[in-house]
Amino acid sequence: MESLEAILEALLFASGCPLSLDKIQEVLEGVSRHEVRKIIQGLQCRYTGGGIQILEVAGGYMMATRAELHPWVQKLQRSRPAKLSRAALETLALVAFRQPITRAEIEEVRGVSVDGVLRTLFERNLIRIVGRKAVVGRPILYGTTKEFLRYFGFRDLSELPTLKEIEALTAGPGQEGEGRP
Amino acid sequence: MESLEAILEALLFASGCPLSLDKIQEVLEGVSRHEVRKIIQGLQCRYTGGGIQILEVAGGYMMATRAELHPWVQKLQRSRPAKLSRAALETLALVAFRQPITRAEIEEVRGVSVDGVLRTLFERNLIRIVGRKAVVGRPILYGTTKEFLRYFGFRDLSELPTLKEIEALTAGPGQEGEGRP
Amino acid sequence: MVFQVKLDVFEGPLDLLLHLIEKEEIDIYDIPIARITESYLEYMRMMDELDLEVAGEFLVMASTLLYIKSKMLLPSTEGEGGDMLSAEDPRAPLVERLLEYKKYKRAAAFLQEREAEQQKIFIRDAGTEGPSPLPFEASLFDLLSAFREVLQKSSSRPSLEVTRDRLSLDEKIAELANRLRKRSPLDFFSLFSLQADRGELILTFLALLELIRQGLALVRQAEPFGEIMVYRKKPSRGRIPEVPSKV
Repeated sequence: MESLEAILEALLFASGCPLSLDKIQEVLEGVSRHEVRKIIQGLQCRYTGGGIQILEVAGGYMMATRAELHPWVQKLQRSRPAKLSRAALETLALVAFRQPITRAEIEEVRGVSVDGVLRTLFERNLIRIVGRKAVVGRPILYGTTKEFLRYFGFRDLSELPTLKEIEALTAGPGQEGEGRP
Repeated sequence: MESLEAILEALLFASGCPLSLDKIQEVLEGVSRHEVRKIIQGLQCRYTGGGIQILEVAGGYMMATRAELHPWVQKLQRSRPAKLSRAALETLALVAFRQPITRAEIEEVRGVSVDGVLRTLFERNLIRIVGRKAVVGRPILYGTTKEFLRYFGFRDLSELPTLKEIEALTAGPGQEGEGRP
Repeated sequence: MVFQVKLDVFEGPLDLLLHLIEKEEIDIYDIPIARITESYLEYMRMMDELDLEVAGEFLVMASTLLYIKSKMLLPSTEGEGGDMLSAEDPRAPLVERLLEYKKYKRAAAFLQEREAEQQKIFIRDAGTEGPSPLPFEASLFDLLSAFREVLQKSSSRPSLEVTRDRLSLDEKIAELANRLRKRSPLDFFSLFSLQADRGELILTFLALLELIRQGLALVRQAEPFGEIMVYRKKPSRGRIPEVPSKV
């Protein structure tokens, strides 16, 4: 038999939101509220001085990092290479598959202004200016960078899957094509 | 000044995915890998017997509940991601043990089309495109992802047993001995 | 012969063949091809009767089996007598395929065990929002530089003499709040109509700053220099709206 303290610790850890006493009792079946409280106090004691605390908040109990450690936790979250937004990815996809391409051409497909997105892609060194188009206004032509290949793990541009290949992998009626025959 | 152990504990708790040594060093600035490892060992010790464990997986460290407690934690959590179908597992096994591999090569061994299955594996982020094969048609080559390592609890690809080792592990009595290559 | 009704457990013709070989305790290196072909075909008839769609791969294998069977029936054409070298055995390629497939079938079973084991451990439930990185609030600097862009873009256009009455700041604030109520978040740039004149643009910008100051709007970007999104913020009840320190 596992110790109630260990179970409660696992529950508090795994739960994404505050755990109410009711919920805890539901999971632990037949343990009194008083007992649950006592175990949690024990856990709180054990965690004192560490990086994690067990808080009593509105709806119940919750594990959280200690407030004083906020600078480090924040650093971790910030340093995480922010994922590209959907808008950025869509724009990048257009640049990648139709390069060289002008801003106007991108906007024509996406139907929205892509100024901000292009800037993001620039800052992250995923696109570059490859020239100017020989039309009125000589608009700037964009293409992808070496960093783009690195970011997505391609050796060179010819390794990019074609739009067709991507479609085959991502679109489709969503059926698994299994359960045969 | 907060103790490094407390900070590391908070980081492990806050991170939703395995934390690499590099990342930890980046946040903790100026702490050696050796030291980080030592602190983590200390934490692992402290957590022994409790409801939480610190695992080394997919190239980093991760906090998770102890497996023995799953009956309780399960009650709490929303539905887990569906287990992989046999078709998906067979296909994934080919990708994992023969990577990089093309779709045609997978189909040759499995004897069935794997289009739908590849899509499923893609959607679950278990496989990725790693390049193209230098043969006619330059077909796409597939490999496994970090998520694959995490999903199956491997530290890195070198932890995967060889096919021979698996055979030795599972070849039950009365099975035909496969002496041939 | 008793059939398992769960026909869909077979992942393909090779899987079915392996099943038959194991069930009938056949030596994989010496497959009685006539017998196994018969079992296989019987299985296919079953599928047909059950109205299961028989995938093309199963038919291909059936014809392969029949081909091997016919080859085996022929007296050795090369005049080698009955003693066949295994390399010339018409069954050899099939056996090779079966063995190869079996390896990965085992590997799949191994992965399945690992999966079951791993599903017993739980990592922290990051909450309902999913793992999307917390967008951090955009600084005033970000706002200003974005606004500068808006101005630059508008000044590059021939300025239209718009005679329509300009809204007051209060009206502009109300209008903006209304837009956010309808849809949130809004792209920062979408707030500004490039047809508007400079005064109008500035007014819009001031209105946005005022909403932020009042705690009714929140400006965030998902990453440094990322797109700036304007979120609607519900007024916190019973609390004095905080003035964002950044503004």
